[in-house]
Amino acid sequence: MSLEEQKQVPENWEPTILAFCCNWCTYAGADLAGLNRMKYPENVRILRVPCSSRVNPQFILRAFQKGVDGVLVAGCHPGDCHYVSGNYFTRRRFLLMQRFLEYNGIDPRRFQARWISGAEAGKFRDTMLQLCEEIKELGPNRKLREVK
Amino acid sequence: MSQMQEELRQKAKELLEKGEVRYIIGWGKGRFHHRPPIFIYQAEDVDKLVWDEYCVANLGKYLLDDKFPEGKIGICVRGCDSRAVVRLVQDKQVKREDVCLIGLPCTGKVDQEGRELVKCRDCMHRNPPVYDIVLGEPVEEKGNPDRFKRVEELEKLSSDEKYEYWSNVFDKCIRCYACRNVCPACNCRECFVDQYRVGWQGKQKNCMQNQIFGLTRAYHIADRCIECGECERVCPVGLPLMELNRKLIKDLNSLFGPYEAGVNPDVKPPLGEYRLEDPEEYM
Amino acid sequence: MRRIGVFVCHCGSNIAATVDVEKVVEAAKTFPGVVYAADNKYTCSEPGQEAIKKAIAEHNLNRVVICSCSPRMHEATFRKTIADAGLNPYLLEIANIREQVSWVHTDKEKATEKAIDLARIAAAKAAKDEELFTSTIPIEKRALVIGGGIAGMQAALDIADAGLQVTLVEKESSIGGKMVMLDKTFPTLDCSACISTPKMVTLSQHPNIELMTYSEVTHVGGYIGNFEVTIKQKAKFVNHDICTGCGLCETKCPAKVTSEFDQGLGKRPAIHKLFAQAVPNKPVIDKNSCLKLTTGKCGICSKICPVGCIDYEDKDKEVTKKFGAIVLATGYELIDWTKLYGEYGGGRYDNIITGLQFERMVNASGPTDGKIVRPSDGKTPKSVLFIKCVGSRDVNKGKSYCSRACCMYTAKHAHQVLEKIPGAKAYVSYMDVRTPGKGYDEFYMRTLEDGAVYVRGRISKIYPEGEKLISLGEDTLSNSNVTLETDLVVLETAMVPNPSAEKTAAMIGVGRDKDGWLQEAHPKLRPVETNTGGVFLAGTCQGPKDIPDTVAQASAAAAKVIGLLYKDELETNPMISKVDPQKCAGCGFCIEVCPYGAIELVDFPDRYQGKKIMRKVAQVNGGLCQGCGACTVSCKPGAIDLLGFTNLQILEEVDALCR
Amino acid sequence: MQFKKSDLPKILDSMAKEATVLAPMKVKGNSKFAPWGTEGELDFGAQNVLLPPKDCLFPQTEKMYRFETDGLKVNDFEVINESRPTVLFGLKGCDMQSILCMDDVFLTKGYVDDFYKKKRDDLLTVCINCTTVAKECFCDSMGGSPNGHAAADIQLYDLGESYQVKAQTEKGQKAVDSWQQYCNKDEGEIKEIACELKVDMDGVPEKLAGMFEHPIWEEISRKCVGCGICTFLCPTCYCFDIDTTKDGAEGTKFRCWDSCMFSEYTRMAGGHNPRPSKKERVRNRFLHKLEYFKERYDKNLCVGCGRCVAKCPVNLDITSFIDQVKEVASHE
Repeated sequence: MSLEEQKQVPENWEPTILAFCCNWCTYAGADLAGLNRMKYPENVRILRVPCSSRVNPQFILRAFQKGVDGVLVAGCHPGDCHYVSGNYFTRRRFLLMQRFLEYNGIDPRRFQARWISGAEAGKFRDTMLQLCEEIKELGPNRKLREVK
Repeated sequence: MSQMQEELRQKAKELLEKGEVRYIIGWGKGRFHHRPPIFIYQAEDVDKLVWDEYCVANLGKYLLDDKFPEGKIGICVRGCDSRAVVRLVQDKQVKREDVCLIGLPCTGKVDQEGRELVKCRDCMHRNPPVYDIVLGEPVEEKGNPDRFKRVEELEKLSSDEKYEYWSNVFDKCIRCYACRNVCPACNCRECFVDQYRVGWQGKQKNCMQNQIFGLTRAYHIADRCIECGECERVCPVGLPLMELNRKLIKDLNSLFGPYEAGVNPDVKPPLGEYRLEDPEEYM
Repeated sequence: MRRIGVFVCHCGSNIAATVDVEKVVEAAKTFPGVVYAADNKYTCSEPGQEAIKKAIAEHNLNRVVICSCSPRMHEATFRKTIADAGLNPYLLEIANIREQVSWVHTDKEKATEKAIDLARIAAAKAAKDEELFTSTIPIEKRALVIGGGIAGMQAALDIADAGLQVTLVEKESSIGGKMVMLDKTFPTLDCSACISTPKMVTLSQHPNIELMTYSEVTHVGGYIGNFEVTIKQKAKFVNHDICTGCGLCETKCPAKVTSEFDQGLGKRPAIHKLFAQAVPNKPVIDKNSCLKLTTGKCGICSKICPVGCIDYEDKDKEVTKKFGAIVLATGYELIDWTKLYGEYGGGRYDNIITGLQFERMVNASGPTDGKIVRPSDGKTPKSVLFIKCVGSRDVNKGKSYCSRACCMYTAKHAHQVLEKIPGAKAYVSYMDVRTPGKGYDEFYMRTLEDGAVYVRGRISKIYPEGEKLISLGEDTLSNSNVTLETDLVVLETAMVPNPSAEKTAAMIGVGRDKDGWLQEAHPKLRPVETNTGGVFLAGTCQGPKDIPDTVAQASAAAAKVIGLLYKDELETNPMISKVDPQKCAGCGFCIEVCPYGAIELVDFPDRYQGKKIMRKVAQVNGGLCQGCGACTVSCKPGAIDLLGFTNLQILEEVDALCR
Repeated sequence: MQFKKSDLPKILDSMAKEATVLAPMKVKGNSKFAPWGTEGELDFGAQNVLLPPKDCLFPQTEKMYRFETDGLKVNDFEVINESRPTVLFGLKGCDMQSILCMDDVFLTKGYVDDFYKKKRDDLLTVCINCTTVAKECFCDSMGGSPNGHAAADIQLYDLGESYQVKAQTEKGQKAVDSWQQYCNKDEGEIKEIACELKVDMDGVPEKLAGMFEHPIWEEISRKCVGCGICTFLCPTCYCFDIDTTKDGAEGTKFRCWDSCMFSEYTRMAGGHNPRPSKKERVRNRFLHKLEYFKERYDKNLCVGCGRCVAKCPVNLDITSFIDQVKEVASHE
């Protein structure tokens, strides 16, 4: 299939978005968004990890391979990591990975990272809204995707 | 060149006779223009050592076959071999005191048609940065070869063009893993591709799987690639693998400050550390 | 064979109103490995939990997935439930279909679809759950406090009062620290010695406290609950077991050197007590200035000592002790302004002194018996200029931070000048006045009322002219240049970490911030803990503080120690990293990224090319690892993996999500 | 019978109507047997195309069957054995010989591999003789010849401007019949050539049989980097692995090439590896090529195509090895 053909957006297509959230900040922020009954699109699936530094860039590749349209890695703000320094390593790893994926033709909007604290329910919701909107605009991801 | 070869043989003989090394890893004569690695144990065999413009293979990796040696290993090192050894020492795979580095300043190698190898074109260290003995005179460094030129060209393409380019590259990959096996930065006991129980990587050979392999391997060696270009040289289907590695090196440098793997044994790979003032894009 | 049971909670209508629970149950039944699925009105309720236990027994379930509220809410509850039913508590996964589905979505069809997805992900992860076991480590019920200033003393006393054993190590020959050097303390102006020396005495007599002065920590091994610490007791050359502390030797000692305690303003003999009320109140011989020890001639103290306690052959001794917890109270020093401020003469002018020298001077037991005088000629100054923020809040000169206590003690100093020298003038050069403490601003206002003149602006140059010091600066409020002519200048210099803290912190594995202050585990929520389990911070080693804050933090650290040592053993978190030695090549990359120093390289016997060899592999200390997983990503072959969040599990989750 | 080279595209076009026609081509810098019609150029040069033709009979990745699970049960099971008529056009003698080796493995001695058989039955082989040889070629030392192969369905002889056609099987004859409109009855003179690189295989298998413990293995394997280039480029290496992809309840079993040069190839579930080091692996490959296969099927498993000689990153060269064995054997 050529890239042009792949660009055809199927009817009723909804993006699948994967969010790796650290247990102590972003996952808590998502819970707080729930507690406050904030609304955001259904497309996001959260995977809980202890720390954003647990997220191996290979997980991101796997997600694209299996058909995810966008990935978010989110953790505590710098300086607030429950495990002291985890997010600083996350930052280095993903600054590099993001550029590398872009170099390989993956639109950088499909792979983002954010610092969202346990109190930032609003930021969590806004991030989800923005992410969904951007991915919807980009359409389904076919790159790196396994042909079933 | 032939004078250096003579000097090398003399030095090798001396080291072996004095028992300072148990054997020497160097290059020997193969069929046609090939100069395959050889392992010299006896002083009378030193004339099998060859030093000429066809000595292309990186020798550093052979140290992994003798990690617990019964005596010192002498190893011929150009800039790239020397950096390979430094990386292996930094990764604690080789003990510095177990090796005797015989430095050979290098002016670049050629293929069978006499053309300078691509891997030598972008060389940053023609003189070995680390050695125990050095033969001949230091050669002039290339100054600043424009080794990121190709990366910059590719960066200018659109997303789709980039993807198409890399898809075409990886479509050709036959997954022989020669790139991995010659790479001095790849020194895992068990590569991720071989871990079928965890399943990082499918065994199927198709463009996507090849791409996952290529990207993962490049990322794995991001802060350890010594730019010896061996991966690209040995690739039987001619994939431009250094265009991946160099992208990562370029970004590591621009994001976290100047860094060259395997040049200074005291400088740690940048993905193993962080600075509070690293670029912040995730607020 | 995995036999997974899935339990979907209605949470009353909290979930059921937005998610078609029955549909989730039906879908769950088709997931690989799932043999049972059911719903419940309230899964966390007694009947809900009973239903789970019953299903585990009836359907022989060995993995449990609960689709309910956030795992942050009820993970512990349900772990206990399945443990009651005989399953390992870690064979549980929770799909958060309330906070992340029903509460945030409105479209029932889409919400149900997402709930099914989350259940599938949880089931895929559960299928790869392995039994995990907590282990326990015994706790040595003794605490080590390093540093005998007010912070260390307070912490030691609080811990000892709780009935626990404490060893307090102080590098000087007496405890007391900086506080006993001070004259009066703000804002109440009570005498510093009067409130600190009784504490020193209580401490020295406390049955639960072992006091080791003139001692230093030289090695720290082990981990929380089980530290092994080597302490060097420096040679005192005085047998304290016999010495009565009569002080005769001090009066006869011919060697006189500059007194460190008096900040260079006075002299002390080679055999000396640190100060009059020192605890222990017995002298030591400073081997660098003792004539007997340096030249071999003298020996007067030995001759005159009534009890014969002088021992010139004394040697440094090392002892190793076990501790369950460590409190670091290594304190601060003042920045060496002479290297930084050439424009203030860089130390060439006698009449420019530091705030701490001023404290010694104004102290009744100090070198001038409490009189404020000019060091150059002993005359009483008629005008004094205090310069604040010398080395503080100035990245170009010294440190970027605020030293916190200076605004208040400067106000006190100005007040003391005005009180002790009738008709004197007190000027204060300042950038800001920061007085955020109880009674602090009132004290500052009082100093202003006393007549202190505050000039807002930095002093750019000081030079002597005749007997006077001329200070040039700017008054930024009136936007004019000022020239101040005073008899004495006092520099209120920045606090910097005690240089000895660097070595101690490195030994224990406690981090330091950019300025060298010891790093707390969390600036807000864990201010006295460090990232090394069982190691706590008290006082200014963590950052500049005044006395009330120091004491409060010391008591807080003590509370943490007491909480830890009151347990008999420590249960370790089983969701920690684990190394597969077969895969591990011993490169040590994981060690670099571990914030807890929990990983070390150990010998591993193996065969290599037919030979029996010892190679290095990483090993995780279960007492130190906190389970963040940063190491797992640094390990390219995945030789180190995080139990409970393994690579395999996360990949399975990703795969399940993409169905 | 002959046809003009200029008519070759038409012949290929006509064959491509009913079958996949694979011909040696350069496609986007890749050198392989590619379907006629792919953008690229035909390559009948002296050098073999880089990738061997075995992929069309024994794909690098081949789906075998599909299944579906429900809870703990397997519900659905379906064998996938897809094949369509295929023409391998422009084989050299060495590659043709390699197909015979593969046939032995997958079709004889009472074992028939259905996946292979179906593809083999659908295959028409068209050989062209070599007019020049590459410096790495040594097929005539291994029992083959650059001048054609008798087992091909059709043998073509390069006469410069045209090809002389010889149908050697019934299947070949049928195909040739359909080319009649492009053919004339002329017969030309066929030039025979020989390889420059020679090895002497005389007595080598027998000598190797006694050399399992010989120090030569230690010596020659030192420089091996353990990659799969030689095995993946080899037209006769047929080792494979079977694996599964799972997608929730659905799954697919597939087989894919494996390489005896990979360290984990012989590693067993418990971690034991009977070929723990390069020595055992290199020994196994060479003995398999030169001794074991000969014993079982009376053929060399090396056909002398020269791909591994040209591409081994460290010139671990089977011809030099054979020379070495000859020397060893003469005085030991």
